[in-house]
Amino acid sequence: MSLLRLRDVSKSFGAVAAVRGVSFGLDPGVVHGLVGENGAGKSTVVKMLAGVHRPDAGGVEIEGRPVELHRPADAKAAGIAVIHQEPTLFPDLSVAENIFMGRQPTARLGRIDRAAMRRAAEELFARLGVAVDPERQARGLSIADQQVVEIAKALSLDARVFVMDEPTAALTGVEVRRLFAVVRGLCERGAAVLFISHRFDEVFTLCRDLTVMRDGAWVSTDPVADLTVETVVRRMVGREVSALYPREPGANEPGEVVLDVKGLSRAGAFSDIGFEVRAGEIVALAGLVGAGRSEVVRAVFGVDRYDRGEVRVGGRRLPPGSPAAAMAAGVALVPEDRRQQGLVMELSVERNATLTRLRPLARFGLLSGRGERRAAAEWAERLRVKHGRPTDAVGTLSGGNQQKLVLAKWLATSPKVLIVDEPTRGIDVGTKAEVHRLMSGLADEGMAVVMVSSELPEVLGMADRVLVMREGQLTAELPGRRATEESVMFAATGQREGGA
Amino acid sequence: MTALRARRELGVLLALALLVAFTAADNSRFLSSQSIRDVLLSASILVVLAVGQTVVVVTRNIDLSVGSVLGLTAFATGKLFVAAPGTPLVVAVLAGVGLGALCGALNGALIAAARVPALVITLGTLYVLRGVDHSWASGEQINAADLPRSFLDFGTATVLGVPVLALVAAAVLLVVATWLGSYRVGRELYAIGSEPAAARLSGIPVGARVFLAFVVSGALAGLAGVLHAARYGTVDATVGSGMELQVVAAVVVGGVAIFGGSGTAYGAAIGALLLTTIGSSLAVLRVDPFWQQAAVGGLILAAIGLDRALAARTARRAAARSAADAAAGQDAGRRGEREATHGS
Amino acid sequence: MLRSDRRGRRRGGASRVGVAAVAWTALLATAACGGTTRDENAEPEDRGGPTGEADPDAPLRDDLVVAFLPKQVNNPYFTVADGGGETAVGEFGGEYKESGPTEASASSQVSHVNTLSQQGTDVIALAANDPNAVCGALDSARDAGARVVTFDSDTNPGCRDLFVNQATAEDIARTQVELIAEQIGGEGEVAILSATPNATNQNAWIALMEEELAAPEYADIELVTVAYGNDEDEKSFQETQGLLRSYPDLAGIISPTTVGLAAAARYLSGSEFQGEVALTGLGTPNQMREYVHDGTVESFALWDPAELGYLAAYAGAALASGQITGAEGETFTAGELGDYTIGADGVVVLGPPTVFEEGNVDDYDF
Amino acid sequence: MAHDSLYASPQRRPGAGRGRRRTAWVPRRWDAALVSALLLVVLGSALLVDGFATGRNAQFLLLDAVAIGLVALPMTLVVITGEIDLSVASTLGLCSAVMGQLWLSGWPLELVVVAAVALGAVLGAVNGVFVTAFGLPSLAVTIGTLAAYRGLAFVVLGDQAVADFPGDWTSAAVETAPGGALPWAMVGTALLAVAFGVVLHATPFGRELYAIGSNAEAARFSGIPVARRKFWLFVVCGAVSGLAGVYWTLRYASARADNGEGLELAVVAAVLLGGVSIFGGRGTLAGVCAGVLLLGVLRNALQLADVAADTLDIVTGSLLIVSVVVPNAVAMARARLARKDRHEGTHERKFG
Repeated sequence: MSLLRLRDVSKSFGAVAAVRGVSFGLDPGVVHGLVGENGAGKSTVVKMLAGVHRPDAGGVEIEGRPVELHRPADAKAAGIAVIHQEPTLFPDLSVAENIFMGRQPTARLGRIDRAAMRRAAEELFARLGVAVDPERQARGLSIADQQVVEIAKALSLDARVFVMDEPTAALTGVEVRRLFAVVRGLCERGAAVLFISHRFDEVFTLCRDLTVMRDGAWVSTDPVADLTVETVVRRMVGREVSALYPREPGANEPGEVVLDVKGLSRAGAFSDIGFEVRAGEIVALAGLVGAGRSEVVRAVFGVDRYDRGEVRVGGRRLPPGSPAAAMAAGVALVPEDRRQQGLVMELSVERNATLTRLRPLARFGLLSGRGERRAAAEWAERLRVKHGRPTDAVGTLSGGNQQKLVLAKWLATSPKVLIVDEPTRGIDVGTKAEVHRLMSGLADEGMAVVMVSSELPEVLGMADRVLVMREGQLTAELPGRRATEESVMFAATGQREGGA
Repeated sequence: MTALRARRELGVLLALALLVAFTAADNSRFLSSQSIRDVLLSASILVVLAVGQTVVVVTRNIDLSVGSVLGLTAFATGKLFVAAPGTPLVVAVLAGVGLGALCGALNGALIAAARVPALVITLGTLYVLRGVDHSWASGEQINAADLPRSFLDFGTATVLGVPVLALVAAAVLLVVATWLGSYRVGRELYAIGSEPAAARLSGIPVGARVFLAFVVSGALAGLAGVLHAARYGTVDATVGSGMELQVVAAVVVGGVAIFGGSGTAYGAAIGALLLTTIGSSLAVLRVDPFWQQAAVGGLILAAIGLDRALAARTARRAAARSAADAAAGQDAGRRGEREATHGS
Repeated sequence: MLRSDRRGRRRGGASRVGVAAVAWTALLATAACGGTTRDENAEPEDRGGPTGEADPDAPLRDDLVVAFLPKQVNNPYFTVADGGGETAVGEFGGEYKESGPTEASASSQVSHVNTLSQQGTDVIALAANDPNAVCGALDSARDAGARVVTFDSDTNPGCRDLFVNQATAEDIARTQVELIAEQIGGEGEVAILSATPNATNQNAWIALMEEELAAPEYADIELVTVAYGNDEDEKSFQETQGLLRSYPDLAGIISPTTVGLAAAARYLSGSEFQGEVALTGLGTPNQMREYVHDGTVESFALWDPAELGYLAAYAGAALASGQITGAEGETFTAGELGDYTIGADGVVVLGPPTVFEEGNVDDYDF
Repeated sequence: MAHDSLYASPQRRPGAGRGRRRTAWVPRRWDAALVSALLLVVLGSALLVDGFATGRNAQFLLLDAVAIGLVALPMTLVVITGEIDLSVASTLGLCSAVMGQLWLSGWPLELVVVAAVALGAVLGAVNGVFVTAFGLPSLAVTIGTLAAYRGLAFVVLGDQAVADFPGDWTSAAVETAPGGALPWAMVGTALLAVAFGVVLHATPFGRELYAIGSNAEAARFSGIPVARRKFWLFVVCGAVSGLAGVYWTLRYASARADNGEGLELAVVAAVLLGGVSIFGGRGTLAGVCAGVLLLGVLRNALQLADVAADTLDIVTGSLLIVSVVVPNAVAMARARLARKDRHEGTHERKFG
């Protein structure tokens, strides 16, 4: 019998049906994968299990008995623990307090017994086989450690169902392996785990069963052993996805050097980074998460400062720390975090689209609503951004369309150098392909493109040249044709072995 | 982290000690028992208010209405004694605290239930409660002669040389600081201020707790109102005007983060004591009293600047630590597991 | 971090606002003639002074609207004074009203003067927070037909018709100096605890007290400092503490303000200095009764604020009825208080202050 | 959702986007509602309150609104970027005190005025440096400078009041345009308001302020120099406060250290009543102007109707509370209604 079963749950927001009649069950001791494009309804399912949203119809059963999850506290009481992609800890409190908030062991007169709390936390970490100091402040913990704290918290609650919402999105390889070990340990103790990920390799490595969702509806639940990546992708998208990567690396004859970075260093982040990017070329910056790739491109764009080195665009040196100057020289940066850095979620679609070129749009220093709308509509159309009214808040768009809007807002500045940081993270397969086609086309038109990506297939499929970083250093430069997963991984990790 | 916070409070304490030492060096009477009694007396009301404000500020809220609440309860206490001269002290105190709690509940209900910003709401109730106070008093002043001797004695009496008001303030401080530091509900207040979304997700009844924080702040402002009436004996509708900024200043100087989540009631109390002492010592040092306010302003800026510097140092250390961790991890690790099966 | 922008391309927005602000300032600046300095403008405009003819036999009108505008409403002293005014208005059958700000700041009375003038008030009886700030509004009210009587604190003489002085400054200063000299036995350090630093009447009294103390018979008395309690109970209390701490040999304190005197008395009565440090000044019997009885205060002085308001109301009514114009030498009758003569600068003096002590303090209720 | 974040910078508010989106319709509607409320109150007062509907009264009313109106303009911009400046009234006081002191020492008045405004800008720059360069919360910084600037004002001028400003200047401060109702000072303020309105609503600079207030990080990634924009806003706020100090001094013909005490709360109340979100990113200048005038008209009408001053405090405070509670309550009710509609809709589908 399933430990937890969703029966026909549905949930709508306004006119949008986010989840329609979804049913599946989680068995004890089993990792159950859940995949689907963005907007397929995975997050809504998670939130219903967390007690954040109440299903409009249908219900949740634990060991065959229906449970009402009205509040997060109800989920907790039912033994369901949710570990979010970005854990939500209390940064000012100690790790031990984070684990036991609201359930701190008490001594006489209801006073909190800090020593007992510390011991209990140490015990939990010992069970998980990790070393975290329970007394330290949660602020400054790595994301991986934060997840461990969340898992410890769930363990202390005697949770039997663990829901993990894209836990690996921000983890390094080592951290992913540690997490997998912890998850397997949980299953050995009889827990049921719902594991949500965009990364098929992880799903196929870790999970026994796999549920696919599309457009808010359940599509299939099968043992992983019976599935291939292609079948899963087909079920997710609902159609055949042909060529994922439209580009033939090295097909274009690169033009002049547009972006020239020399000796760029910032203490604690990266040192002595130098590379050139030519017109019509896509250069990928590969490496592990935390290798300093995003930091380098942010410094190039001027959002962050650097200690030494120089950045030249078209031969002219950029003043450090001035995104405005970088934009004036024709540099655009599509940042890593769409929601926090790419868009102003409260502003409308058109306001976001024109945010990067308000001054060129203004006549005699004044903006006219009509001109702005026209400019916004033009680019939204060119990139086929699907949106309602242009005055709708950008938060109403799907992830993929948001990403297209970020691209639109930057392409509208007619950049000479386009830097994209994780251009396809967290967007669905269909939009991914569109973004890849777009980037390829831009390079064909002579734009110099720098792409930071953690997805090796994307790097190998798109880049004319691959620069690999490790621990803040540039460790290799590989021509796109010659680069293989092996060679990139070697440069990124400094080790020869490739398989597990 | 605990050590760091403790250091922060030690810093304020050190500043206080320096100030006292400097003033005493100039005029030894500053350390006379009468003089210390005076400072303690003057500080005790501000301490009670600052402790109450701490409870609200750690939840990432603010209560600007405390000055008006204090004024209203001080006047109500006076009226109570005028109406019923034989009212026992305890009843008067309870009535004041109750009225204050009611005002706090009004703030808390608006903020927690209607989900609107505390700054705006308490700025609104600052006006409203002051207006109510004014129209209730309408020119009436309660004089020492209207108040029973026993009540006035409560304001000036000492036990073993320590003013009773200071003892009351110390008791309030001890109770609230212990509650905030060592009880579940208290810690939940910090959790709410530290990360409200996480607090909600982890099942803390955020609305109820914020409501409670405002009730506590209101109740303590009510208590402060009673103490004010006892101490000064003269009460009219202007009592406590403008006090809110002084209270917020004391809290900030005492190291309670204005964005919630950290700081202790002890710190706030020391902050209040420091602000009061500055006032007295400038008077003793015969510094032009006009400099006093400017000095308080400078102190606030110095305090928040110091907090920022300390926070920056913690962040740097944390970054250095996690960088070291990462380096250690990467040397030993590889990413094979993920990449091997990628895109197969 | 502030970033320097060497390109200069996106500069502009903020500085445009700045330019607009400066431009407006410049406009304001050039609105008047160029290069105005203080020396050229030494003579303040004086448009006051009595006008028209007085008819001493004119009856008091019974349709007058008389408004009292205290420094601050809900201030007990002014509540009593305004109450006296209400009594007087009741006697001659006019309409009485009280209006005023809740905080005693210089500018806050202006809108009340404007409103009263807009309402067609016949007499405005005003205790000014600042001698100049209300002048413009008063001029405009007088243009609109109101007669203005100041009491307690005067404005510039040019802005009002009459000032009803509670007691001449000389009387007040002399009385207080006499009282303190008597209480400290004619020698020692004394300090003054005043109200706000720019209270007109306080400063006038202090200046006269300093003069008085310079006389040979007070040669052994030294005025060491003037402290300001801002007419706030709490501040006055603390200032008293500060005085005693800073001046260990202090023999006496004069507080020519009711709030200050009560606060100082309360501090002394609860401290080791009770009976050691003499205290006198201006205070109300109700506030001070307790401290007279417990020995903290031997004696203090004050006029009766109710009489002050009463006189101000009658003076205003006499003006509005045409009995007087405000010129020196004119006389009028103020109900029970009897006849008054207008002195120089349009000042009417209520009379010398009353001294309250153990023997008589219980006879008064205000 | 709002209460857990009060003055946090936007990125510290997880989930805020959802709450905001739900009430996104409010700002447009709020300023319109406020303008209609203003018209209603004016109309009602004209009909019911004796002496309200006269040119002279309009003059008085508008003169009283000038100082708050002036300071509210830059304050609106500051609050829209998610910051606050509580030191404005102290800046006004310090500029007034310095103005008095300079005049005493024989400076020509033209120069004194320019110096006062420049001083305001410098004081604003000090706030700006603390907030942008040191990254300190503006609420705490400006509470500090609130005390510090007022203290300095007393240090500069002490207990004196400087009152002998030339009569043509002081009367110019209250003089009206032909017709008698509209003071020139209000004309100037209105022109400045139009300038601020254009800057806020129709220039790239204004757009950037909204972006900064909604999400400072995204604004930075869009090439907007966030710190510099905020710094200059504080400078402008200081300069306009200095200008308000000049006006105050001339209008009351009295340079004093305590001029404008407590004005900061009145200004903040007017701005918030005007529909500007304390979190930043939302609000219009028209709403703020309506808020300033509404408070001014109410004060005047209540005074004329012989309603005691304390009632005005109650009205001001209640309006402020209403200004945040009502839009929220309406939004919540709407959301509930929408849910109900949908349920009914599904029923219909089911049974239809």
